[in-house]
Amino acid sequence: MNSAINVEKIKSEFPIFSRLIRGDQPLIYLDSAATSQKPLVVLDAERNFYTKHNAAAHRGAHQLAEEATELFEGARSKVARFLNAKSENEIIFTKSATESINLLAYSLGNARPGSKFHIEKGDRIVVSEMEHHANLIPWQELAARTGAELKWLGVTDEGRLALSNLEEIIDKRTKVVALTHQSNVLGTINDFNGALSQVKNRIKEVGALFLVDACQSVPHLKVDVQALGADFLTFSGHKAVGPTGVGVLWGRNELLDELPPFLTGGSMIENVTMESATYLPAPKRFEAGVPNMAQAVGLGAAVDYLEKISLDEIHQHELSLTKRAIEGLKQIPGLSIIGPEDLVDRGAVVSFAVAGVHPHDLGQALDQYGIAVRTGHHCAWPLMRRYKVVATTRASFYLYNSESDVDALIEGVARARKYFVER
Amino acid sequence: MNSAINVEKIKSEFPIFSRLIRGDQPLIYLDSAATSQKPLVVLDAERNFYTKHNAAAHRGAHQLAEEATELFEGARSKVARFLNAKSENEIIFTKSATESINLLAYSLGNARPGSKFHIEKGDRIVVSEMEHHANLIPWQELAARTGAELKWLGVTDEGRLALSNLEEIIDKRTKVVALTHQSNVLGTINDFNGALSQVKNRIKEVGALFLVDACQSVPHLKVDVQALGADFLTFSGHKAVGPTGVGVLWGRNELLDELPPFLTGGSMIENVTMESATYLPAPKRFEAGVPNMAQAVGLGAAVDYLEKISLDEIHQHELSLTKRAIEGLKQIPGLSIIGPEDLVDRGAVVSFAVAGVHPHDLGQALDQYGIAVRTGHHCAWPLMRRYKVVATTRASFYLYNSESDVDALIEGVARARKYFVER
Amino acid sequence: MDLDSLYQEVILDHYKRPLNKKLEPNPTVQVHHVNTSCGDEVTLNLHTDGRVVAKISWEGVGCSISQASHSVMSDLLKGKSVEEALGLVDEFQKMLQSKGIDAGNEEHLQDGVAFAGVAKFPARVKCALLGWMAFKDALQQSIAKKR
Amino acid sequence: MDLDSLYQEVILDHYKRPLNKKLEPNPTVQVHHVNTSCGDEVTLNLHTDGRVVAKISWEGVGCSISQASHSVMSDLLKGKSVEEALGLVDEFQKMLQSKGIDAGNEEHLQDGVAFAGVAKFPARVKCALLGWMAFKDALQQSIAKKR
Ligand SMILES: Cc1ncc(COP(=O)(O)O)c(C=O)c1O
Ligand SMILES: Cc1ncc(COP(=O)(O)O)c(C=O)c1O
Repeated sequence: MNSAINVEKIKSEFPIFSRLIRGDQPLIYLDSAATSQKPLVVLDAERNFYTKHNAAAHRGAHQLAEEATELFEGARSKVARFLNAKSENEIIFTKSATESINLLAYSLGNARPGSKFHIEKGDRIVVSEMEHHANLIPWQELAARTGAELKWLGVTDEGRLALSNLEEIIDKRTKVVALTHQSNVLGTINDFNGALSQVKNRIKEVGALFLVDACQSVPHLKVDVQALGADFLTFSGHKAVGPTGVGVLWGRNELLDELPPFLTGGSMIENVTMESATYLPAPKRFEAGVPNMAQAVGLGAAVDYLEKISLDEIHQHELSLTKRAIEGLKQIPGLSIIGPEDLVDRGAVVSFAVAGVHPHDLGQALDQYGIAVRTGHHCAWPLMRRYKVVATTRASFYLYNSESDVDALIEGVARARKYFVER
Repeated sequence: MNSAINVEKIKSEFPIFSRLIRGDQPLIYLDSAATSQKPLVVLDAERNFYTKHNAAAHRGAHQLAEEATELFEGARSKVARFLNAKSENEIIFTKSATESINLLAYSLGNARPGSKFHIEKGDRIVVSEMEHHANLIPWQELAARTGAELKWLGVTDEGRLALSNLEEIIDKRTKVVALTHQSNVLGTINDFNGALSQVKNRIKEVGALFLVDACQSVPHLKVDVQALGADFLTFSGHKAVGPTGVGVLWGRNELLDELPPFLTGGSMIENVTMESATYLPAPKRFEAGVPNMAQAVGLGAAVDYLEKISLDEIHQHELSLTKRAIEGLKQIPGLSIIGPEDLVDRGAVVSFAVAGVHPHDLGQALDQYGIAVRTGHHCAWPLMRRYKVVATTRASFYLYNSESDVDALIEGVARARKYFVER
Repeated sequence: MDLDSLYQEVILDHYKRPLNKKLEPNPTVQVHHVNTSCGDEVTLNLHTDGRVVAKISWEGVGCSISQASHSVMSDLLKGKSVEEALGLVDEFQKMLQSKGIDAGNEEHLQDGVAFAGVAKFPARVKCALLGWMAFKDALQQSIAKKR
Repeated sequence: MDLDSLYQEVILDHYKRPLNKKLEPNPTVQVHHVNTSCGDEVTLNLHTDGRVVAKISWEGVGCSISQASHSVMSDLLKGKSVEEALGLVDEFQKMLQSKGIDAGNEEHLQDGVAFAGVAKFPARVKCALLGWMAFKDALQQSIAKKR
C-alpha cells in the first residue's frame, strides 16, 4: 500500500469491525456512500455529553446548561474550521443534508415579493441529471409552489456533467443552481474550480444562488468553502464518520442573515407576541427548538478525527483503492462500469452492472460472502433511466477499507457471476 | 416517600448524577421540562446500534442494513405501543417536536386548493395563550402564508385555559386547533377528556383538525392517543429520557396518507422523473433521507424504560413532589406561584416569582448551591406578558427527583432571597 | 445460511426459463407494478371471465427472485377459480411474511414453496411478492369491472 | 467560586440604588434594547452634542447584574468625549468576553471592574452588556443624525 493510511490501526478504532457477518465472516463494508461507520472517539464524545454535561443549550443559567452550550457551540467552531468558513455563524446544524436542502428551498419559498430571494413564475431553478433525489425533489416542489421552471444539465455517456447547453440552461432568469459536488452513483467529482469552472462562472454571471451538495465530497477530501466560491453547501454527519441525525448547511453570512426562517419555534426569536414574531440572526434563526446537541458534538469529534488523519491522505488512499477496483472489476466478463473509468476528478464510488446478473442477486451473493455493497437506484432514479439500467451494484470505499477488501470484492463478484450465469 | 418509585435506584441508573456541581456539590437537577437526563440503557441502545448494526435502513440488501432496518422499525413499534397507536404507520420520526409541528403546518400549507387540508383566506387557525413558541410561531407563519386568521384561547388568572369565548374563537371557519397538553410554564394539564372535554367536542363539531402538543405530558403520564381522540400529537425524545435529535409526530393514518409531504428527498418516493415525483404512504412519506436511526433506537429504549417503571407511578411520584414544593415555597415571604396551586390536572412544573429578586439572580444563586432550575420566559413570552412578569424561575421534577431535592430547592430559594433582599 | 438454500434449483430454473413471459393480447385487465425500493417493474395481463383465471402473462425486469416468482405464479394460478387463486396468493404472502417460520404447503403452492427461504431476507420479500400483488390487483380490478 | 465574588458589594449597591434610573426628557436619541434570551429590557435616553456625552438616563427591568451595569455605565460615561466613551465600552466588552482572564483596568472602568467576575458565567455576560450596547447604539445613531 503506497498510501500513508494505516488501515489496520484505523479499523481497530471502529468497533463494528470486530463483529462477524453471515456466520463467521469478517465484515467487508463497502457501503460508506450510504452511511459510514463510526470510530469510538465519536461515540465517546456523544456519551461524554450525555453523562457529564447534558442540559438544554442556550436556555439555562446553571452550570450544566453553560457546559452544554459550550460543547454545542464548540462543535460549531470545529465544523466552521473544518470547512474553512469565515465565521461559525455560517454553520447551521440540521438533522441531515436532506433537511439542509429543504431548508434552503422552503426558505426561498418563504421570501415575499420584493425580497431578492423571492422566486416566482418566470424564474428558473437549475439542477442536474446526476442529482440525488434529495437535491432534486425539493426543487421540483419549490418550482411547483412558486410557478418557477425547473431545468437541468444532462450527463455525458462517460458520466460527466454535460456542458453543451450550459448557457441555454443557466439563463438570465435562473435564480438558484443546485449541483452535487460528487455523484453518489457515478463517482464523478464536479470540480467547480477546475474542469467545471465555466459552470461557476456562468452562475455568477447570471447572478443565481449556488448550492453545492457535498454529501459525497466533504467526508472524503478537503473542501474549503471560501475557495469553492459557492453560496451554500451541505453535507450529512452520518456519512462523515459522525452520528446519524445531524447535517450541516453552510451559507454565506450576508445571505443567511437575510433569508427568511424555515422551522420556527423556540430559541430563534427576537421578539414575539400572539400575532407575530421577529427573528434572531443566523445560525439561531435556523435552529428552532432544543437542538440535536449530542449529535452536533459527535460530529465535532468526527471532523476532528478526519482532520487528524488528513483529508488529503484519505483521498489519496481512496483513489488507489478505486484504481485497483476498477482495474480488477473490468477483468470480469460482462461487467461494465457506470461512471468514469479514469481517475481524473473521481471519488471512491464504483457502480457497475454484470450481464445476466441482476444487482439484487449480486448484492445478495456478496452479502453471503460478508461483503456489504449497495444495490438499487441509489436515490438517483432519473440517472438510472439515463443509463438505461434499472439498478446498479455500487461499492464505495472509505478510510477503513484496505486493498484486501477490494480484492475480496473483485473475487466475490466473479464468484457470484459464475453462480448465476454459468451454473 | 409514599410512592412506589425507588429514587435512589433510579438515580444510580442515570450516570450524570455521579458528577459534582460548582465544586463539590451533588447535582440537584430540576430542569427536566427543558430536557431530561438519560439512563445508561438509552445510551447503551444507541451505542449498540452503532457498534454492531450501523447501516442505512431501508436501503441495502446486506446483513447490517437488514439489522439496522429491523432496529429502526422496532423502535417505531415500541413508540406505537407506548402511545397505543392503532398501527406503527402512525408514528413519524422527526428531529424534535418543533419539527413535528412545523411538518404539520407546512404540510397543510402545501395542500392545493380542492384538498380537504387546503387553508386559505377566510379560514381560521386556533391556538392558546399558554403555548410554547414551538406551537405558536409555526401557526403564525402558516396564517401569514395562507391569509388565514390566527386566533387564540386565553388563560385565566389561575392559569387554566379560558373557555368563556370558546364557541366564538373556535368557529365554523376553524381548520386547525393546536393546543398544549401541559403548559411548560404553569404546569396546567389540559384534560381534553375531562375538564376540557367541551373543547374537544367543539373542535369535532366544527370539523377542525386537532393537534396536541404533548411535550410536557407524554414523558410524565400515560397518554393513549386513541383515548385522547386528537388527530395529531407530538413529543420530543430528549424530554422523555431519550436522546436529543429525535421527536415524534403521531397522526391518524387516514389523515397522514392524504397529507402532502413536507421534507422531500430519498426513501420517500414511489416514482420520480426529472419533472416530478409521487410519494409513498406514511410514515415513509414524511421521513425523507437517511433517518436519525440511532436516536430512534435510543427513544425506543427510553419508552421501554419509562413503561417498565410505569407512567402511572411516575405521575404519582411527581405529584407528591409538586405538592411538597408548592407547600414549601409558599412559606417563603414574597413568593408567588404562577400557575395553579392545587394539584387537580397539574404536572410537575412549578413557576414562581420572588419579590425583590430577579429570576436570573435567583437561578444563579441556586446554581451555586448545585440546584439547576430554569429562569427566563421559557419560550412562552406572550404568557409572561399575560401574567405581567418578565421572567419566572421554574423548577420541574421527574422520576429521578427525591423529596430531599425538593427540600433543597425550598431552602435554596429562601437562602437566595435573604442574600438579595435582606443583605 | 448459504446461497443455495435461498437460490434453490427451482428458482434458478424458472429464472432462466420463465413461463408465460410474453404479454398475451386483449387482456381483461392490464396492470403495471413497481418495486419502489429497487425500481423493478412488472406488467401483467390477466384474462378472466370473472370466475376462473384463464391466462396470466407478463413482462418485466427484475432479479432472479422476482422473475422466478412471476413465472411460478403465472403457472400455478392459471385455471384456478377466482377464490382458489386469491387463497393461494394469501398463502404465499403469509409464508413470505413469516420470517422463515412457515415453510409453505407444497401441495397447494407447488414450486412456490421454493421461496420459503426468501422470507429470511426482509429486503427480498418484496421481490418475491411483486408479481403476486400485481395479479391480486388485476383480479380485483377485473371483478370490479364486471359489476 | 462563591456567590460573593460574582455579586460584589458594588454591584448590589448599584442594584439597590441605581444611578440615572429615570428617563430625562428631550433626549438626542432614545433606544430600546431587549435581551432576547430572558426578556430583560432597557430604554435609554442619550443627550449629546455629538462630541461629548452630556447625559445618560434609563428605565428598565432586569436582574441585579443588568441593573447595576446600566447604573455604572450611565455614571461612568457621562461627561466623556464620544471617543473616550466608545473606548470604554470596548474595554468593558473585552473584559466581559475574556472568560475571566481580563480583570479590567480599574483606572479606566472604575466601578465597572466589579463585573469582571460575570465573565465566568457566559449566560450572564449579556445581562452586563445590555445597557452598554444600548448606549453604543444610541451614540452611533446620534452621530449618524448629526451628519
Ligand atoms: C410544551 C412544549 N412544546 C414544544 C416544545 C419544543 O420541543 P423541542 O424544543 O424539543 O422541539 C417544548 C420544549 O421546549 C415544550 O415544552
Ligand atoms: C449526493 C447525496 N446528496 C444527498 C444525500 C442525502 O443525505 P441524507 O440522506 O443524509 O439526508 C445523499 C445520501 O443519501 C447523497 O449521496
